[in-house]
Amino acid sequence: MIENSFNRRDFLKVLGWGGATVALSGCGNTSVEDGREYVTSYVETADYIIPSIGTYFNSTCAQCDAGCGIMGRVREGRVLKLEGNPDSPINSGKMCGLGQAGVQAHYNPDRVREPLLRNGDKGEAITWEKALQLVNEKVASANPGSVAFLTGGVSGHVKVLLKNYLDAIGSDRHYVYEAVAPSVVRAANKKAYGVEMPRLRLDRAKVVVSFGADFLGTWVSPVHFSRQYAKFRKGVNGERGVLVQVESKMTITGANADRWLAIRPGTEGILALGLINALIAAGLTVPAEVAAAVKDYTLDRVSNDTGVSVEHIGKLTALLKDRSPSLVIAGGAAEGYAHGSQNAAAVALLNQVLGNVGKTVEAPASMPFPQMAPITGNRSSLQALNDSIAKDEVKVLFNCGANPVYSAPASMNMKESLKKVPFKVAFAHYMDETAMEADLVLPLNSSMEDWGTVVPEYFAEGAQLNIQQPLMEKLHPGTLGMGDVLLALLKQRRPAEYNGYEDYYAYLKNAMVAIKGALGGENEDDDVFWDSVLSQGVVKLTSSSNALVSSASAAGLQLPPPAAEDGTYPLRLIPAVTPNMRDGRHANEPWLQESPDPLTTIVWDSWVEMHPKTAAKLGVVEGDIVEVASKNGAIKGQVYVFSGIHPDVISVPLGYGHEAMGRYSKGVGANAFKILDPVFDQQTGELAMYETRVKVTKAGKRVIVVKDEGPAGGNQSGRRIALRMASGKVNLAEEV
Amino acid sequence: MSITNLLQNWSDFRQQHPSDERPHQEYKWAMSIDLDLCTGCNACSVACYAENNLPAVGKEKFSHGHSHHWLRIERYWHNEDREYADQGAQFLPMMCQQCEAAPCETVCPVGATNHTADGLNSQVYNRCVGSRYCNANCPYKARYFNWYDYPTTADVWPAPMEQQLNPDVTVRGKGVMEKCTFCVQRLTVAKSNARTEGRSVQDGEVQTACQQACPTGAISFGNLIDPESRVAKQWEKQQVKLNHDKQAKDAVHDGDKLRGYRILENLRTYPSVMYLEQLREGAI
Amino acid sequence: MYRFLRLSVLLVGLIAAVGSVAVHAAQPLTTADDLGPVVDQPIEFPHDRHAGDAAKGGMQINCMYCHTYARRSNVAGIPPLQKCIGCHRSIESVRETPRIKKLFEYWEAKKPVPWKKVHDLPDFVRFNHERHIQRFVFAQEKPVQEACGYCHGDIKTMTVARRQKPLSMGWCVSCHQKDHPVSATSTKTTHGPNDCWQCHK
Amino acid sequence: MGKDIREDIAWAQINKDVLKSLENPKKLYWVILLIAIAMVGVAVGCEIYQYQTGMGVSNKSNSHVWSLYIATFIFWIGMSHSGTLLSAILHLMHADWRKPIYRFAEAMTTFSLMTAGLFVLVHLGRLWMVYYVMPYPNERWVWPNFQSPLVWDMFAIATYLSSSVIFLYVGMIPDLAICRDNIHAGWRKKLYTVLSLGWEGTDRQWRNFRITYLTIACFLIPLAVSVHSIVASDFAMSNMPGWHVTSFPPYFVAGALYSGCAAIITLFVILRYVFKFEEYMTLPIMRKLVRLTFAIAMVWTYLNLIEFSSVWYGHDQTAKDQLIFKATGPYAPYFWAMIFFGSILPLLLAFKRFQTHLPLLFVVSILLNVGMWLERWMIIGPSFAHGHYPWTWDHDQWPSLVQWGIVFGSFGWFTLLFMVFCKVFPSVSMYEVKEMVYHRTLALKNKPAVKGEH
Repeated sequence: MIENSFNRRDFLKVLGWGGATVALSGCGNTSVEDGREYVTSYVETADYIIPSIGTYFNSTCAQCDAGCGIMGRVREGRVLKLEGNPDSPINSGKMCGLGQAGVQAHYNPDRVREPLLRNGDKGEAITWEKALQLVNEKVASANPGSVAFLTGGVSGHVKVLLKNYLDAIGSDRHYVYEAVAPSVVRAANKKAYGVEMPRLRLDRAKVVVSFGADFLGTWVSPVHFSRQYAKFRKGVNGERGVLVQVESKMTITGANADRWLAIRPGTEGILALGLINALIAAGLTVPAEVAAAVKDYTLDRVSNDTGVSVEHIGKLTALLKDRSPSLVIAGGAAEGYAHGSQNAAAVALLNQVLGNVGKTVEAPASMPFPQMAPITGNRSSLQALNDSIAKDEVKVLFNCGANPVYSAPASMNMKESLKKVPFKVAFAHYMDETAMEADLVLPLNSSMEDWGTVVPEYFAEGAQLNIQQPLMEKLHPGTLGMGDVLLALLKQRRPAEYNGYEDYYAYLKNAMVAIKGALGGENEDDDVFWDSVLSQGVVKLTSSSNALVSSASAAGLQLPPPAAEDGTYPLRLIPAVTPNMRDGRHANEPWLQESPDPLTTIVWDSWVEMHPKTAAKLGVVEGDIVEVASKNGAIKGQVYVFSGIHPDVISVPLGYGHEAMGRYSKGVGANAFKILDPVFDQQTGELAMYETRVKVTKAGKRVIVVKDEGPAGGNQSGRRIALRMASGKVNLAEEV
Repeated sequence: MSITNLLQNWSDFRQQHPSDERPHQEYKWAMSIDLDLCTGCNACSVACYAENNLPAVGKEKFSHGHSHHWLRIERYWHNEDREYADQGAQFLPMMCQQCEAAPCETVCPVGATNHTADGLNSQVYNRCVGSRYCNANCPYKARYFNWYDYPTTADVWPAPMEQQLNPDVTVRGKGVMEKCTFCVQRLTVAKSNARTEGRSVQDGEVQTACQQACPTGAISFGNLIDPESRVAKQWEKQQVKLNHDKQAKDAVHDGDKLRGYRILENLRTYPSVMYLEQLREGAI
Repeated sequence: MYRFLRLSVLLVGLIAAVGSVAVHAAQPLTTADDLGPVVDQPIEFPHDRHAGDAAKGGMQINCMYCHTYARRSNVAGIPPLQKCIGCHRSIESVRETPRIKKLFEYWEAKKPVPWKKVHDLPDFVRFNHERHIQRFVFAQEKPVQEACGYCHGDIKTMTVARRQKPLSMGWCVSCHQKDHPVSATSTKTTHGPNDCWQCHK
Repeated sequence: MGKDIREDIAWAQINKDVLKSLENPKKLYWVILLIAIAMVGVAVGCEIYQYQTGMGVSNKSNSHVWSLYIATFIFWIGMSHSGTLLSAILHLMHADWRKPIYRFAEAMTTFSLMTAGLFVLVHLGRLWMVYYVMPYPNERWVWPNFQSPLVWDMFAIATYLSSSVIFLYVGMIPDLAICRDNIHAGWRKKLYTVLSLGWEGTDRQWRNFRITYLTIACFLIPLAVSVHSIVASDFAMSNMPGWHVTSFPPYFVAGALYSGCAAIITLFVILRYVFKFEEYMTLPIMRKLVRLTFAIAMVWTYLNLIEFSSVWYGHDQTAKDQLIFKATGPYAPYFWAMIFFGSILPLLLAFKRFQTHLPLLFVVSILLNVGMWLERWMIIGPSFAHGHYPWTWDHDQWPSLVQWGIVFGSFGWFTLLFMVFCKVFPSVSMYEVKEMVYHRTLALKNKPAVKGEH
């Protein structure tokens, strides 16, 4: 795709001088304006670049950690739109809305444009030289052990450089923090299967029972799972897969389930064991030890505890018994409790006794280059950091890709404790809450201006290495790539080693070429190999996959009875992760704010979701402003009433209520992270997201909820618009 | 400029009611959407924003119903007064149905919206005077009016965001009607390329933005004339005839085994979008 | 009675006068040539020298040698600097002339030449050079300069190019309504498309 | 009951009385005029704001694209009809009681048309492109869409306006001559001189005049009927539930005549009071007028019922829902108000005693028009709020102040025009009144003397 003579990097420089101007207000300009518009030609160009015809460059989506392959449509030096990269096994050419909005992260008007040094309570612009110099001094003066990095999930060569830098300064403080991550499930899986995240094969399953895993919307690798979901629905030889979703608050996966079971919060494990017991009754053979463990979970008791009707448990049992292989997934709803690990373990056990391991639960491919393998973030690491800050062990703190001041519960009081760190550096795209606290803010390139390699958290097929390459010239000369900064810092520490590399691009190319053998290009010329890698955007790696533990064991399974009523805080708060907002890092992209939430169709605001019963009890209706108060704070929101949520539960979406960041996110909605109770999972020490108890009180006037649905709501009032029929009738095999 | 020319132009403006005497020549773009695969994730809608220069109008304007999503996802409930919506929701992507006998075309006073030879329902922004009669007459209310001058409205495209605008699509000014175009800018390019190579556009050669994004592949789009195209096969299989306002299958007994249908077909709009009914398992 | 006559005569006369003025002022159907404004370019590129007839000292270079995108793209495109240099590197005779000096200054600075658009269409117009070239040059085998001339006028006689045709919608339509042979050999003719969406984005 | 026109009234007296109405106005006149101008000012302000900012400020939505502008447009068009009814139809029927009152009725026709025309412009999203609607030869070879009822509207209204202006003018020529001869100086003299086209009242002139007047009258009647039928087809031709009704054209025409007659009653009372026209605008005339109004009111009610029942007994569930929504939804108060003002209130007019009770008639006639305006709004608003597609039913589409402002201003505009007219032109047709008196005296002479006759 790229001529050898013509280096892609130099090319970007001239690419900037695009031809045609932007078409603004087409209806306005109705005149022939000779001699006023410029048409700037290229100095030199590659012959595949033709003005007015888009060129596609492959790269990797950085909107979440799924690592979908994308192709950016570039015209006249501007990236216009992102499409999925068909060669990427993860998303095979498809994309989600979040990914589509990537261009708005890139063109965002609120991006930080040059390094800022704190001066009182405002930042003044300084040069990169000065900034890096400053960092050098601070790090040098600090005691090595007291320099810490707080990052989101990292992988690829940036991770390597980061590791090397920490080694260079002799610190091991690398805290990887993700506000929303299935870390409890990972831990439980590790116990049950021996791997953190086995490869799930929805496409092979005939029945999928998901305990609150929103795999179509937000969980792990949504686009990939959606691809599989499509196959699963079409079914092998036309037998349509059946999806059952068990959760207390409906997610978009739940909205697509054949049966959505509203379960009393926290009792997912009990249901799982109850199902095992019922299956045994139905003639499933399980290890005696397991049978013993579950024998108390009788139909009635389980139905009592979980609130799921005996009828449905029965039907579900029959379904699991008759239609094999099935797949049981534990997700957010299961793990979000003090006994989250137990729930997850119980679900894993169900999978094992059903004999799904090896059929629909496969061993994941292992990453041949462990140093590049992704570190998945969790919430406990932030706790750890917070503790060591409290002990004054951190003197210099680098923050990159995490926004703890926004996403940590108020009980942690992140804002205050950060003040105790003498020197805080924030690598930032926006002036978000954490960047506001920093002493030095270093603006980063957008993912569409930066070089890099990404290793996805979840491998679709084999192991793979994603390439991230610039889709256009930098918008703001003052920004720099994370890799470039780390390289610069390393040059300060280990000049001998790194001075050879002009910049991160040089380092990256060199590093990739060095391992080209393993990347399937052993007998290729370096440049040819490099160019082919860039044009593919994805490098498939040859990798072994380690075996799974399939033997079921109920050892150490301790499920508490359903939690007792709390008089003062009668309701449970479920902080909902929505497909648009996720953990709120993309709240400043207007397309995401404007695209209605799938279930409530609400835009540009957060809301308090509750069941009609609950609303009746509280005497509120849609649009009432209520106060949601926990032991650790209170937020206000507009009520939205709908019947996709358990009456004991209310739900507030995450990602809203930013106090900084930008024009599209600041002051929009309320921040549900703040009021979470500090309850932790007993085994992993993870923050239990769903354990927060709240009380809801009317607080002020009624507003008109701004949403897409009309007063008719989801009611078609007799018109034939959205139709539904029983799957028994049709034969999908016959369909095209 | 003669009276004959006037009359001829008049007849050009008249909607081309599809009939066996007057079939489409080379292309008839059509779509089919499998509601059983649509998860309501909104990817298509956002993709449409990116492709077609749609403004994000902001909360205040949205609250007055000024939203600009050419492709909107509607969410319906089927839980007739049951305690829970325990069979999930039903999501339905609704965009301009590119009706063959489009109600909007006949009423536009200036002929700003016409039928193209490919069976598309074209909207010409320059000709539009903003009488909004077309949307008054659109049963699907799938047309969107520029209530404000979005290019000059603050925070709609603040620099450098305007650099993302697609040069192949006009940025609409104040007071014109607009709607889904089936990504005509993509179709034009595909047709031109095919023509240069002296063939017609192959199936899968051109995708609409929504189709290309859709993670579950619920949307398929193509040329209904070409019997090899997936869309044509689907319409054939589902026994949905483009130029019928009542489908024969609905009369026969086992017609209910087929899930293809068109929305508000009985209004004789002859939509070019076929929907496939959502399915629900009875065993649970 | 006579007053009545006087008045009516007055009125008729007035209407006639106004009418005639209006008719006179009204723009004629714009198929006639009218020259666009003189555009001053950073470098006064001599089209006549490059593309003009040999008799007049031109080199008769094919339009599409430089405007190479015309056959593949919507826009004809301005050639990249490297193309000019490609030839002029080896043409010593004019190497020291002011315009060529300027050219090389841009080249050494690796700065693109800020040309001004001479044939500009409104932003909402989808005009496709490729289709027209395909039809007239490749299918009908018209000489390139003639084919380009339909819309661009007699460029080969100008130094700095200047718009010669109105490029208005009416003018486009006036040609689209004519019947054109589909190829040099066949007698079959078709007229240009008249779908609004062919040209309106 | 008041007297009818005195048969023995002197023609000079008639001139005198009518011409008095052209004398310089009192202070009150100026006050009202200023108020009217202020109202127009409000409307202009709103329109400028809307023009600058965009239609959005009128608070319509993508599903609720039309609102008060169109409603008020129909209202004014309707208003225009009764003028023609009185002057043309009754002229052909030789109903001589129309003679004293048709002049201002005809004026009213013209001015309400001029008001209605403005609403078309106000409604357009791209006002500056309005000329696209007219078929004019152009190098682009594009024409308006002759299928569209809006284009028919354009033609119909233009024709109706121009011809009713001519009708009004032609009918005035003899009176203008009288004015010319009785006023001896100032700009009025010049104006009347020019406009009266050298009228001298010769036999030939009278003959030509009669023929012309009659011809235009005949021409005007089908026009008047067609205009509102076409306006009705704007709705009947579309597929919107609540609009798609075949009985709309007659329904609209009836409504039009109705509101027109009501308006005439209002103006009758005003003029009679202001200009002391008791001699001419007599109570018997009013009684006839009121009876006519009552009749039309009942026709309108009947057609209303037809519309409802045709929906109710029809198979179109959507239209049925629509009707129920009208009667029970958020628009219910206005809907029932319309029924009350339109069908219940006019029952008063059936009583002899009220038929000449001017203060009451004044109030009632205004309320009738309020009802008719509501009717127009009830055709627009609820239909959009509850159309074919439930998902897009109304969010919050209460008309904004900008809309109200412009509607409000339109009444000022009408008042302004009418008041100027009354002061510049004779609002009672002198020569026809003379005819009337003459005919009646003849009739009287021929009548054999009856006992008890005085």
